[in-house]
Amino acid sequence: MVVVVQQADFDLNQEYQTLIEGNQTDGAVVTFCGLVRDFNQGHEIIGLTLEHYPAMTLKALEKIEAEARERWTLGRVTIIHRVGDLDLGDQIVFVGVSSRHRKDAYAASQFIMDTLKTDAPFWKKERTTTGPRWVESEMR
Amino acid sequence: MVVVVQQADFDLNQEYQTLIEGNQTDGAVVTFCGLVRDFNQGHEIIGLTLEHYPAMTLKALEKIEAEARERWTLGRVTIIHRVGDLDLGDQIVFVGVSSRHRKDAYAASQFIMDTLKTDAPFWKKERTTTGPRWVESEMR
Amino acid sequence: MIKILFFAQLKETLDCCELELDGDGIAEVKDIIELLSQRGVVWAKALNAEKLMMAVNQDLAKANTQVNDGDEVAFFPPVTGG
Amino acid sequence: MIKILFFAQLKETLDCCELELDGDGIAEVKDIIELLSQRGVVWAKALNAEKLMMAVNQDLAKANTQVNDGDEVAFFPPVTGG
Repeated sequence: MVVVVQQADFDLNQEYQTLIEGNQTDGAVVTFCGLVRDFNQGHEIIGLTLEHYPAMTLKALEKIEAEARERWTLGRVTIIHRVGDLDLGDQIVFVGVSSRHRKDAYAASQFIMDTLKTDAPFWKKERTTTGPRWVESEMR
Repeated sequence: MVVVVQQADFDLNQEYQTLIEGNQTDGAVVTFCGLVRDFNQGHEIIGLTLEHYPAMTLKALEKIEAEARERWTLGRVTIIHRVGDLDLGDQIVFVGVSSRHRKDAYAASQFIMDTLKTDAPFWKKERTTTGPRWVESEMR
Repeated sequence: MIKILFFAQLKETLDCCELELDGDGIAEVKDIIELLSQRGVVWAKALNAEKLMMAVNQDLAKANTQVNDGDEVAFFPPVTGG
Repeated sequence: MIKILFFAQLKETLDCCELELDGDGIAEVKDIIELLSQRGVVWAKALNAEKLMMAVNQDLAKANTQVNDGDEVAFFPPVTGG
């Protein structure tokens, strides 16, 4: 298990290698990359700042990963979330899951992202063409 | 749209760049990589040979891609399937999808893989420790 | 003429990857199956397997799919790619 | 003492990121909310927002979650990471 909260960027290929190197058991690898997009909730984005609750973030992500492992048969799992100032097009979050079973890899990856979006203490403040604004939660 | 059937290997990072380069609209990228795993349907695998129906494979994959685009809001889609002789641990298939919406990217990626598994004319013949065998379909 | 193709296990079982048939009397895929089944018990059994898949002009088809002269018709076992 | 933290919009609204409270008379998170609401209408409104999230010792919590002396309690708006 790799769970990281960092300001630095990540490299998809390096993360993929970590998931598959010496791993001949898992035939399925699903990755999710989230990026800063140009238009959100009706606002034109220049960049954003990710605030978090440092003492809690890792713990929250590890809990999500543990719950995914309870529900599905998983091989390796990596979760990386960036914090600090990001620009348009920058990578924000990476979730990588390997499994013997395709369906498990997909389901776990999606569960991790869904739960991260509702339970992990990160907040996005966007720099938009009309000034800064806190992103509104899309929680149902 | 990139749909490729080839003997050569593919590079995840290069395919990821193709999905995101100059693409500031899509905040979500989901990739699936399928690899030759060591143990399948009770047999120990040394490698496998992928046979296909050359005149039909591209057409079948393009049809799957078009159907995915009808169902979900997608940005860029890449499907790569290898054919010929592959060894243990080799990459077999890549599906990459970008979208404004995380859920669309996940759903389309999974749909493409599911449909590829039932509709695209590829057949795996495994080299196992007890001799060659055609992989049995797992169609429901 | 109608071009007939076989793939994977089916190709090995029949020891045949390709043949041509006169289009006369062939209206649907099942007419081809019926005709080829007369080649013997191996052909009859293989072409009437429950899970047999088929394609007409590179599109997945069924036994009642129409076939015209000049078409390409393929038979194969359930696919196992991905 | 109980350590109280605020994040994101809430931190800006209250103009406060951290404070400490005496643990006396505090049994649940809602006791903290009640106590801090006495600081004025801004605090009262912000801490009684319908979607307010809270954590006790870095685990998501509810208004009726138990709080002990020495705990760290955090309040924040709905998260928007990912």
